[in-house]
Formats: sequence, C-alpha cells, structure tokens
Amino acid sequence: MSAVLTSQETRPPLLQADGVSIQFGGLKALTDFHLAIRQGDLLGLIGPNGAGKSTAFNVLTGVYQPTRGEVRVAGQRVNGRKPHQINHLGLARTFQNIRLFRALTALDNVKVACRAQGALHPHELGAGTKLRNAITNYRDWWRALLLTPHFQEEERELTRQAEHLLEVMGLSHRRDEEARNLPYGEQRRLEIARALGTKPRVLLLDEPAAGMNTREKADLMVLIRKLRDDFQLGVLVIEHDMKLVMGICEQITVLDHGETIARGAPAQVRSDRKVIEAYLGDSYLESHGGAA
Amino acid sequence: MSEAQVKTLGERRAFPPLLSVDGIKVHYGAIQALKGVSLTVGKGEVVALIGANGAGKTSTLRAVSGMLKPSAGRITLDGKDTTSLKAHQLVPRGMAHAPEGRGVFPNLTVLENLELGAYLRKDADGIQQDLEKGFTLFPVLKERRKQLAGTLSGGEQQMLAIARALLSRPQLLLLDEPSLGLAPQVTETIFRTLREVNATGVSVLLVEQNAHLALNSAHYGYVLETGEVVMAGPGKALLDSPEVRRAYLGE
Amino acid sequence: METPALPVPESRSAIPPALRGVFPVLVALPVLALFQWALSESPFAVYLLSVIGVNIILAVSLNIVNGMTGQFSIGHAGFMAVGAYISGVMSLNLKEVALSFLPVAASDQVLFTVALLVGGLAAAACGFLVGLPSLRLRGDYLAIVTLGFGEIIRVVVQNTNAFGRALGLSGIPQYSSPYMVYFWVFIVVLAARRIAGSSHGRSLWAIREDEVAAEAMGVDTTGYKVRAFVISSFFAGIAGGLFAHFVPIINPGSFTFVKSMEIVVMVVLGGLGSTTGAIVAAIFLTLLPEGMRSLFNALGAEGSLAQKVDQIRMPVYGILLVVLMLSRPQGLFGTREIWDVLPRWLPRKRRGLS
Amino acid sequence: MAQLLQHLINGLAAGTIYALVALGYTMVYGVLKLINFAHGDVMMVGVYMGYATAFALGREVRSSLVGVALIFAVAMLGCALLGFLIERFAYRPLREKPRLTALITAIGISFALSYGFQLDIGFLPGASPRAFPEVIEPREWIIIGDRDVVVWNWQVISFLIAVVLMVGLQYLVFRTRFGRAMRAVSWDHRVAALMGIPTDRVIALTFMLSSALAAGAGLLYAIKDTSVSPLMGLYVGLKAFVAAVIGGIGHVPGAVVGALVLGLVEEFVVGYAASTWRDAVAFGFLILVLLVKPGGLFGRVAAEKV
Amino acid sequence: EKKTQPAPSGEGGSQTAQQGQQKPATPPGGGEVPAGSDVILLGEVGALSGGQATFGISTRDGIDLALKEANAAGGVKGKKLAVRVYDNQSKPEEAAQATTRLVTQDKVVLILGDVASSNSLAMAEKAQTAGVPMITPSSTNPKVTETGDYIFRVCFIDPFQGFVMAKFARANLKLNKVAVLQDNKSAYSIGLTDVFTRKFTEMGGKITTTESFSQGDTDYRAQLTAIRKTQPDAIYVPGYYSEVGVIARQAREVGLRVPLLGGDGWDSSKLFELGGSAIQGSYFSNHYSPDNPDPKVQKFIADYKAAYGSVPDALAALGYDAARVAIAALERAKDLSGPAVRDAIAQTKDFPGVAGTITLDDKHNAVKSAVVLKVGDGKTEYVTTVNP
Ligand SMILES: Nc1ncnc2c1ncn2[C@@H]1O[C@H](COP(=O)(O)OP(=O)(O)OP(=O)(O)O)[C@@H](O)[C@H]1O
Ligand SMILES: Nc1ncnc2c1ncn2[C@@H]1O[C@H](COP(=O)(O)OP(=O)(O)OP(=O)(O)O)[C@@H](O)[C@H]1O
Ligand SMILES: [Mg+2]
Ligand SMILES: [Mg+2]
Repeated sequence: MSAVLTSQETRPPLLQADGVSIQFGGLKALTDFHLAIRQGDLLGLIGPNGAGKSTAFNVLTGVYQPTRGEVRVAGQRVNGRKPHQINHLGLARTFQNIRLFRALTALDNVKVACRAQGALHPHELGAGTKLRNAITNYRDWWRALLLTPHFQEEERELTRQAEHLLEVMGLSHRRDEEARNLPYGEQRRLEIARALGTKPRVLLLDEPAAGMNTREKADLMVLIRKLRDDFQLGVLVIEHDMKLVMGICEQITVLDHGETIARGAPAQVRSDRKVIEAYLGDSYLESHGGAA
Repeated sequence: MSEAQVKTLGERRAFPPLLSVDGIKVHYGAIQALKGVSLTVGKGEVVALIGANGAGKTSTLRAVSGMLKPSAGRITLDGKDTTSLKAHQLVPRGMAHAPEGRGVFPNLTVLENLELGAYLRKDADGIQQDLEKGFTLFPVLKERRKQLAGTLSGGEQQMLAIARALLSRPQLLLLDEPSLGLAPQVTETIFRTLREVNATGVSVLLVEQNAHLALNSAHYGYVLETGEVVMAGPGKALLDSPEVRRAYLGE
Repeated sequence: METPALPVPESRSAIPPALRGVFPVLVALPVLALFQWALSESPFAVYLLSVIGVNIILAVSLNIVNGMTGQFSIGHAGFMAVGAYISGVMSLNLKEVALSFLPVAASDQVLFTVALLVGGLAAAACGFLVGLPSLRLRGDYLAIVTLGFGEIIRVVVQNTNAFGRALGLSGIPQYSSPYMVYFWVFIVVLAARRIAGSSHGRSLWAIREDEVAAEAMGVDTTGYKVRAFVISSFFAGIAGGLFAHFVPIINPGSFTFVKSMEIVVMVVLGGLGSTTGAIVAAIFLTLLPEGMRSLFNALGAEGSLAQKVDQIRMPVYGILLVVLMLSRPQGLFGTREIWDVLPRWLPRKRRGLS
Repeated sequence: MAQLLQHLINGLAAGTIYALVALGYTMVYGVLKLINFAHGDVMMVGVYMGYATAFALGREVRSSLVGVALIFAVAMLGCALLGFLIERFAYRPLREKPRLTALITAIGISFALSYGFQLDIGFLPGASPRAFPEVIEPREWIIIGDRDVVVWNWQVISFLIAVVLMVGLQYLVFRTRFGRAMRAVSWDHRVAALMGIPTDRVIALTFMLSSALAAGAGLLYAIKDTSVSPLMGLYVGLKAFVAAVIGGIGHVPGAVVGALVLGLVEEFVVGYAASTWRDAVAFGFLILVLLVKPGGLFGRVAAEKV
Repeated sequence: EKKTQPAPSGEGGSQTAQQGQQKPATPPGGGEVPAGSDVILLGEVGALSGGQATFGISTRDGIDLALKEANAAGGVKGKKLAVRVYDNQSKPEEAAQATTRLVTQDKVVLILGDVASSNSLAMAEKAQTAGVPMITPSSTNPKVTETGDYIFRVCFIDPFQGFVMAKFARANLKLNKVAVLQDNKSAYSIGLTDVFTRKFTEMGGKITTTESFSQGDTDYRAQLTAIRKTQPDAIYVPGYYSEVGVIARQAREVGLRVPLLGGDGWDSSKLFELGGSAIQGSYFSNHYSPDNPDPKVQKFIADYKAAYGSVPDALAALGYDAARVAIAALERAKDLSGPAVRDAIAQTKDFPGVAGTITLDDKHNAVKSAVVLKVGDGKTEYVTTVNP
C-alpha cells in the first residue's frame, strides 16, 4: 500500500483542497478540509449525515464559495470561479438528489454536457480569454444558425460521443426516453454518463448507490472501477454503503461535523475508534467482525 | 388477475386485518405503473414491499395514502372503503406516510415541520410528549429545531420525515425507503425505532431497497415486479428464497 | 411514438451540407413573392396578415426566452417599442431621401431594411441590459424586472419630444409589406428551430430544466441567458419596426404591459418551448377578435344593440383564455412541435440525428 | 419644511393603500406561488359592490357607522365569494399544471372583469368613472399653519387599518395552525395533504381572505380618491404588485414596508423632481432594489441546498 | 438625394395621395353600395373599451342619435342609413385595423371617429389610402387633417382652444400667475398646455410650474402640493373630466382654493358628480353651451336625454354634428363615390351644428367660435364667446 502511495505523490494532483472551510451563519459546515486527487485515484468520503460531505463537493465544484482555504483544479486556483468554469477545467460531479434535465431525453441530457473540446488547460482560464470566449461563442451561434458543414459535423460528433457514453453506462435502450421517466437506478447512471460527457479529469460522485438494491450496487462497484480506468479519471465517492466504499476505495476520508476525523486505507478507517463512534456504530463492528 | 401467479412461501402469522389492497391499477398518463396489486397489512404487522427500481413500490404507497387515485381496484382500511378518499381525509383514520424524497417543508423550521405532523391532533400535552420522544430518538433534530428544514443534510431530513410521520400517532405507517442516504448508524436507529413503534401496536408498510434489512424486520413481505406482486411470504422465508437472494441480494 | 423533445437538423437529405444552411431561404424568397402578388388586391388581408406576422415574430422570439430558457420575461412589448420607435424615427427622417443608384421603391425598401436592423440592434442592446440582471435574479423577480424595464421605456418615450410624446409618431411611411413581414417571420422561425436543434438550444433547455445542474455540466448559464435575451429582443425590435411601418402610427399606449401579456399568452397557449405552437397561437389569437367581429356582423351589426356588441370582444377574449387554458393546460402542443402531434397519416418529419 | 411634511403624509397615505392591496398579492403568492394578476380587478369589483350598497342605503344611512360597516361587509363578503369562485373554477383545475398556465387564466379573468365592467349592459356600470359617495365624512385632524400641513381622518384610519392588518396577517401566517398549514401548502400541497391538511380548503380560504382584503383596500382607496372606474384595478394592482416585490413577495411586513417606500418615492419624485418621470423612477427603484437585494428588501432568495 | 415625388400630405385636388409607393393605392371610392341596396352603410371607429372608452361611448351615442333622426326623416337619397361601429380598444393599431376593415371589406361610404388624436391619425392614414372620406368629431390635434384631402373635422383645433383660455384668463379674469397640471399620457392635454403656455406668457402672464399626471391616476396630491408652493392665481388643467373632478377635490384638500381652468375635455354631466362642490367656480372652454337657448340645441339635449338618460357632453354633441355634416354631404353629393362625398363635405359652409356653426376651411378644419363656461352647481353657466 505504501508503495502505491509514494508513486502517487510523484504525480501532480488534479484536484486539491487546502484548508478549506465554509460556514453557514453560525454553522461550521466544513473546517480545514484537505484533499488531493490524482489521476487513477479512487477515494472515498464518508461521515455521518450532515457531516459536510456534500458541502465539500459544493465547495470543490464552485457552487459555494469557501470562507477560507484554497481549491486548485489542475494546479489552477479556482476560488471565486463559477461552476461552469471549474467544470471546464475538468471537474465533473453528480448530485445527491438527482438533478437531471427531466424533460430532455437521455441522449440530450448527455449531449448538453458533451463539448467539442476536452478539458481546458489551466492557462485558458486566465484573464484576456473572456473576449476570445465571447467571440467564439457568437461565432458558434452563427454556425448553428447557418447550419455550416462544420456545425453539422460537430453535431454528429457530439451525438456519437453521447451515444457512446450511454452505451458505456448501459443506457442505450433508453436513448430517446425522457429522463424523468427512467427508473431511479437508471437516472443515477444517466447522471454519471452526463458528468462523463464533460470530459472530466476528476469525477465526484455523491451517493451514487442510493436507492439501488444490493445487486445493482455490486454492478455499480465494477462500473466505477472500469470508468476510472477507461477514462483515466481520479474519482471521489461519497457513499453510505460501507460495502461499496470499503470495496472499491483505496483511501477514505472521514468527516464529522465538518472536521476530518480520519483518513487512510479502508481497513485502517474501519477500525478507527473515532470513526466507529461517530459513524459506523458498534453494530457495524459486530456484523463485520473487524474489532480494533 | 395476477393472483394466481403469486408465488407464496410459508405460513403467514395471523394478525387482525387492517389494510387491504385489492387489485389496484395506477396510470401515469400512458404509463401503467400498477397492473393490479393486491396485498394486506394486519394490525400490528410490519409488511415489507421490495422490488427493483420502477417496480411500482412508491406508486403502491401513494395509492394507499390517497396521494393517487387508482384507476381500478379497492382499498379498505379498518373495514371501510377508502379508495376514493383524499390524502388529508385518511390522516384522521390513522394513516401516516413518509413519502419518497422525504417531503419535508424546507421553508419551515424543523420544529414547525414536526408540529405539522400533529396537525390534526388537539391534545397539546400529548403532542409535547411525542415531540420529546422524537427528539430523544433523533437528537440532531433537537439541536436543529429552529433551523429551516431545507438546509438540513439529506439524512437529517430523512429523520425529520420519520419523526414527523410518527407525530400523528398513526395506526398505519407507510415508509418509502427510509434508509435512503442514511449513515449506517442512523439506519440502525431508524429500524430500531421502527420495531419499537411496531411494538406499541402500529402497523407498518415498508418499502425498501435494502432487502436484507427490510425482510429481516418484517413479519411478512411482498415482492413487486413491473407493477405486479410476484411473490409473497414471511420475511425470513423470502430472505431464504433463492429467487430473492439472486435478484435483490446479488448473491 | 414518443418523439425526442429536441428537433435536430436533418441528416439524410439530398441537399449538400454546404447548401443546407441557406436552402430554405432560397426556397422562401420566390414563395413570398408569389404570396405578396396574390394579396395585392386585398388591403385588409394584407393588414391582418401583417399583424399576424408581427405577432408570430413576437411570440416565437419570446418563446426563446420564456419557453426554451425557462426565464420569465413579461416586458417584451418594451423591446418591441424600442425597435418601433428607432426604426420609425429613422424612416421619418429618411422619408425624403433615396439612394440615387436605385429606383425609388427599391431604395425605400433598402432604407427600410436598414431602419429595421438598426431598430432590432437597439432592442438587442436593451435586451443585453435586461439580460444582465438574470445573473442574480430568478423566476418571478426577473419577470418583474423585465416588466419594469418595459414600463420605463414607455415613460421615456412618453417624455421625449423626438418620439412624439403621447401622440406618438405618425406619418411613418408604409413600407411594410407582407413580403417583408413574412420574410422576417421566416427568419425568426428558422433561427428558433436551428437554435433549438443545436447545442445552444440544448443548453437553453438545460437551464430551463435545472440551472444548478446545467452550470455544473459546464454550461455558462448567465452567458446563455443573456444571449437568449439578446436574440429574443432583437427579433422583438424587428417586429416593432415592421409594425411601425404598416400601422403606421406608434404610440406609447400600444406597448404597455398588457401587450407584453398578450405575447406571453400566445407563448403559453401554444405550449412553452414549442415554436409551431407559438405560431398557431399567434394566428389564432389575432384572428379571434376579428372573427368575433365577422360573427357579429353576420348577426346584423347595424342594429342598435349590435352597436354595443363590438366592445364585448374584450371580456369574451378574457373568458376564452380561461376556457382554453383549462381545456389544454399544457398548451396546444406541449413542448412538442405540430408534426409531433398531428395524426400519423400526415407526412411526418424524419427523425434527425438523435 | 411644512411642504416636506405634507409630502411625507401624502406619500404614506398613498403607500398605505398600495400596502393593503399588496398584502393580498403577497398572501396568494405565499401559498400558491401564483402572481394573481386578477387581484386588482377583484378589488375593483369590490369597490363597485360597495358603491352599489352605498347607494342602496341612501345618503343618511351610508355615513353612519352601521352604514359604513354594512358597505364594507357587503363588499368584502362579496369579494370573498368572487375570490372563491375564481379559485375554484380558474385556478384549482390547473394546480398540478405548470405555473404559467394559472398565470394565463389570471390574465383572462383580469381582462374579463375589467373590460366586462366597462360594458354598459345590464347591471354593469359602464366605462365612465363615478364619484364614490362620501361615507366617511372627511375631517381635518391636524392642521399646521395656514393649512400648510393637513392630516385627514381617513389617512390616519387607513394607516391604522393597514398596520393592524399587517400585524394580524403576520400573526396568522407565523403563529397559527392555519398559517403553518398555509406555508406547508405553499411548498408542496401533496405532502401537506399527508399531514391531514385539507389543502383545497386552505387555498380557497387564502383566496377568500385575500379577496376580502382587496375589497377593503379598494373601499379605502375609493374613499381616499373618490373616483371609481373599471380600469382602476389595473393601475393600482400593478403598483401594489411592484410594492409587494420590493418588499419581497410572499413576505407580509415586506409588502407593507415596500408599499410605504414606493408611495414615498413616488410622492417625492413628483413633489421635488419631475412628475413626468414618476413611473420610470418607481420601476427604476424597483430594479435597483432587486439588483442589490435579489429577493426584495425582506425576502430571502431561498438558498437552494444542492 | 431628394425624392422627386411629392410629399404624401397632398391637399385639395382630386388625386389621392399615394402612401405606399410600391403599389398604387386602391382606386378612390371604396364606398360603392351594391346596386339595389337600400341601405347606405357608414363606418365608425371609436374607443369603446380601454382607457378612453367613456369618450368613445359618448361619441357613439351622439352619432347614433343623428342617424336615427335622419332615418326617421326618410334617410338619404331615399335610402336608410346604417352605421357599423368597431371598437379600437383605445389603441391606434386597432383603429388602423378596424378602419382598414371598414373601408375595404365592409365598403362603407364614409367613416367617423375618434376622440384621441393618435387613434384618429391611424384611421386617417387608412381612410386616405383607401380614398374613403373621414370625419373626426373631436380630435383636436392639427396633424389629423394634415394627413390628406379625405380627412375632415368638425371641431376646432388645439391651438385655438389654448388661445381662448389664455386670452380669457388674461383679459377677463385678469390673472397673472397660473400653474399647469397636464395629462402626460394624452396628446390633447400636452397640445393645449403648449399653446396655453405660449399665449399666456406672450400676453404677459407667468406660468408658475408645469406638473403632470397620467390618465388613470387618482391621486394628485403630490402634484397639487408642489403647485401650492408656487401660489398661483389659478390652475390650468387641460385634461378630461374623468380626472379633473377628482383633481378639483384634492386641490381643495391640500388647501388650494384658486379656480381651475380647462378645455372641452371637461364637458360632461359626470364632472359635477366627480368634482362635487370643489369644482364650482372653475372655467373651461367648450364647443357649445347647454344653456344656449337655440331651439335646435335644446331639442338635441332633450332627445339625447330621452334616448340615453343623461345630458349630452361635448363629445356627444360633436359626434352628433359630425354625423349630421356627413349626412348633409351625402345628400348633396352627386353620387356615393369617395371623391364625390369628399368634395361635398369640403363644401360644408355655415352648417348649423349644435356645437356651433361649422364652416370647413381649406385645411378641412372647422372654423368655429368657442364658448367659455363656468361650472356651477350641477350645471354650467355661459360666460362668453371667443371668436377665432
Ligand atoms: N445552504 C445551506 N445553508 C445552511 N446550512 C447548510 C447549507 N448547506 C448545508 N448546510 C448544513 O451543512 C451541514 C452539512 O451538510 P451536507 O449536505 O454537506 O451533509 P452531508 O455530509 O452531505 O450529509 P448527508 O450524508 O446526509 O447527505 C448540514 O448540517 C446542513 O444543514
Ligand atoms: N409522476 C410520474 N409520471 C410518470 N411516470 C411515473 C411517475 N411516477 C412513477 N412513474 C413510473 O411508474 C413506474 C413505477 O414507479 P414507482 O415510483 O412506483 O416505482 P418504485 O418501485 O418506487 O421505484 P424506485 O425504487 O425507483 O423508487 C415507473 O416505471 C416510473 O417510471
Ligand atoms: Mg450529502
Ligand atoms: Mg420509489
């Protein structure tokens, strides 16, 4: 394990949080949060309800602004950036409460996310690019209005990409179905497909297995690993299903009341006294027999 | 219609009848979600309803609690036909439903949410007692009583929804995936609470993805597949059945 | 049977890709000329068709903001006013001017087109201004800002001598013709359809469905919203310009929030997001009052009571709105287009790329 | 100085009326998230009901206390009934439908009422404005200098009524069981029903209350400005709506404060700047407020938990 | 480069001004009544709903009365008269649409309307293009008849009326300082304000302040308080009675006791109801005085009362006059074609209208005297007549 860790250290982190804190009124939802994700990582984030896990996602993806600390994506500081800009740098996510574009078809849900280019380079977010972006944008509108061959080719390309992602997620048969009519489990997978459409470097999954039965969860575990490898991602998973988390994550961070109370390999975390008290509960120990 | 195809395992423990659902059908526009579901819940019984995504579990609960009007079939509660009653008319008859997606009122405080659970009750003292009981069950809620429910974490909202349902002192409690998104510990708490509540005589109709947990705590269970009941039997019996193990426990 | 919500440009087609963009325009121009010729003897039909055309442009353009993007704008008449007044003032000032190298009629049309474009661009600039607050404002709050903006425009016009104050601008040359109006109808419909079928359209729909998720999926929601406003108000400005050149009098009272509401009604009645729905609703709602007039005439409008009958149209219109909405709450076509709901035996649009 | 004071009083008096109408908007918005565009027109109908009652009562009775009470009672009950009917037939069938559809029926009702009352057929009053009979005899309560500053009895009365109503409504919404039910319904009426709340009845009652309020406000308005016409609802309704938004729509004290502020802004623009720009300034002020506080002065933009 | 073509505001002559250059306008004379038809169809466009409805309805009733009388007297050229009335919702585009329909679909021989000048302007454009004569009863803006040779009016124009009141205020009432309160939504009000202000200052008076309101307002206290500060001898309120009555009350309320001055928009029996005692002692210029002992005026008043239940206001009187001028012209015209009727109307001279004797000048405007009336208790009192 430690050998793996050292080899990881040599790669630069794609996503890095340094001492991130956020407060809502008097409530400290997240305190001094640190995290680094590199390509190929599969990390877990667990903790009791209300510990601040989703909040951490929101801070990382720019939905909330941290009150303190720094978030870097691909080495670029992104504090104050809008979520879409952060997404362009290669950070994609799913939501705890599914947020699909409900009236759009499965295919269109993914196509919204698909963009012609992959993730930007960090310098492409710098000053001076605003004007260029605006120009590109209006040029793209004109292309769409005039149906230029370039535009048509691009549309076809997007469709191909989206279809491919649907296939990867096992949703090809739902291609033209409106998202709201999909069963819950498929909606979850569609969310992942959509997130992949943005060609991310890092994928954040917020309770991807919620609402799935044991069998579907088992399938999901395989899928997450496969995605990491095939798309060369760093993945961070929030999940309450210990079987899933312990089963696939190489490293797990445990939050409680916004503070990081433990971090380490699954076996290590599982037997951490503080984690057991705050989160897992004694009965978990009993049923899994792994006393410290 | 599909009565004959239900595979029944083992003997059902006898409870006095409370809820009986008889061949209900539910449509959402062109989609038929339920194709004639029949099931019963006895007084003091815990009944689990399991099934894959989209099988129609939620729709069944909705029909029972009056949120949806079934297009065919009959529902009786305590011997009275309630098929055409609206949701708010069923509450005084002892129905409480913690819906899918929790359904807390985000624009109200935690305390106000709880008080709404006791909307039809007039006994201020009793309400106060039950509130305290709820708070001991879920201490977080006490901490957050003045916070707007919308800002609670997912798990906290789930606790709130259950506590709120209990505050109406129901005779029959409908729970739709109560463990969804809950920390293992809280899931424990909730199922313990469920057993406690049941011990006081409250019947429970439980929908769960976690078939293991659900069937373990249920007297009786039904397996739903694409809008139809395909299997029924005592919880333990279902747990042991190879079909269930394969389809829902991934073994 | 279930059709995709989003139209996509045709893929299998005999037209070479390079020509596909302009092909419909090439077809439309002679058709419009024929149309114009057929109408030349019937001033009332010309007038009515012009009103319908303007309303179609307004409804289809508002649909880009209200229907596709899900933003709630109720100040569309304000943008229309900007286009009407700017182009109206231009035409009034250029009335005596002609381009020497062109015949007078052609020169007028050229100048008119320029005036229209200037009016449209001015409206688009205003749309940009109004779109900006959408950065911070949601739903009903954005709506009230658009309404307020429309009213401010009205007051500005009412207090500006160059715009004729309360009397308005009169004597604007009647350059507008069905050819011109329907040329723009054609353009706006084409633009709306092509936007809807492109990644831009998908982004707009995504914003309508879930702004947070759209943003998280890399959609620059503010940018798209502003651009939707700009495009939509550009066409509203064009509609205003066309309107000014056939009425041919414009007056602040024509661009009140009641007018904005009438446009919203067309969009909602047609089905939010459905371009053909907006068209059908615009046609229907414009013809409705005139149809009532014909009905009353047939019943003998020269009688004494009948003289009072014409004013019944407005309350009846109100009641009809209620009835229509109750009977088709999702709008005529929902979010779909007409060919998705017409019976199967009609020639159906081929499935596109998706 | 005296003039300033007089403007202040005028502004507050105008704002008071906006406030009463705005409360109705805010209430309905509070439960249904519906901008009830017909609200102003319901007010107008209420005023005509009061007008008819006043005439039926005759000169003597109508200015007695009983008469005034009767006029208000008839108008408010009549409007409550009207509100009930509108809700029952124009809004309720659309409750599960997209929000904009109900907005369109609201516009339809608004057209039908305002233009309908312009007809001079049958009992309908016709387009020309009428003078509202003097029911509360106007009296000057405070006079400073050579009538430099005058405060009238009805100004004080309506101000007090507005404040009392605001406090009462605030109490109703936030301290009573019914209010809790209203707020629950406003979020999700399907779940509210699961609590045993009779949602249809709560919504109907809210509508009736808001319509009765509109009638009361309309009468005070008619007493203040003495003129009654079928389109009056359109103008007052729009301004009151703006006031409700300035305060934060759905927020009870916000509606009152927003209305008073709007009344004062308008008064001072007219009094000290150019009266021609009054409406522009009013709307400009609204936009400014929203840009600084996107949820209005008091409203919170519900922080969406992601 | 200048166009070689003449500006379209062609006047006189028999050629139609050609508005749309791209194609020739419909040949003049939209009004051929089908042979054998025993009805002559007139058109009217008026504001029957919307903000100006109350004025449109008075006008309609006046026209209606005139037609009934004419039909009772045997009609015109042996044919009965009928009028088709369309509502313009107080909006010019609706006026244009209704007019286009009347002149091209319904083929009326002549068209009447409206009160608000912007609506009349829209009508005029369409009537002129189609070559159908139009008479506006009460649009006082000079521009209306400038539209072309088919457009006439039977009332005086804004400049004259503004002049009348300025002269009256200066010469008869000997006022020095007058404040103005205008209706900013009404072109009529703005027009009168402009002329009054100019004339009154030319005659040595002083305008202390000009405030404005919008039609439909009911609270004018802010403006009046501001006016009060300037201590005027009178307030010129060139608005409509629907607002003036309330303004008078509120003026008293804020402590302004000076008289109000106004124009023909004041004239309505409703003024007394709306203004109560507050409006008494104020003056306005008008087309006619109901006190006028002239039997034809008194008969008109009595007939109108009998038919519609109220004393006719100036708009009703003008509607009545306009219809009668039209009927007389139809009778005189050699046939019912547009040019013939136009020429007949243009020859109107010394026509005895209830609202003054009408002679149409070469600009197609009525040359008439104006009266100044004083508002009394429930009625007006004749004060003086001012000649052009
Ligand atoms: N917008 C907000 N305003 C106020 N408080 C908030 C907001 N968002 C989150 N919180 C609070 O922050 C805390 C952390 O919430 P968060 O959603 O991150 O929890 P979580 O770890 O994801 O829990 P769960 O596992 O139940 O989803 C909670 O107590 C919640 O009430
Ligand atoms: N509001 C709705 N509109 C249209 N279809 C619906 C609606 N709600 C449910 N359905 C469809 O009805 C079927 C049954 O849905 P239901 O929600 O009852 O399933 P479930 O067993 O609760 O599934 P899950 O485990 O995903 O919650 C599904 O096919 C679903 O897509
Ligand atoms: Mg969470
Ligand atoms: Mg479910």
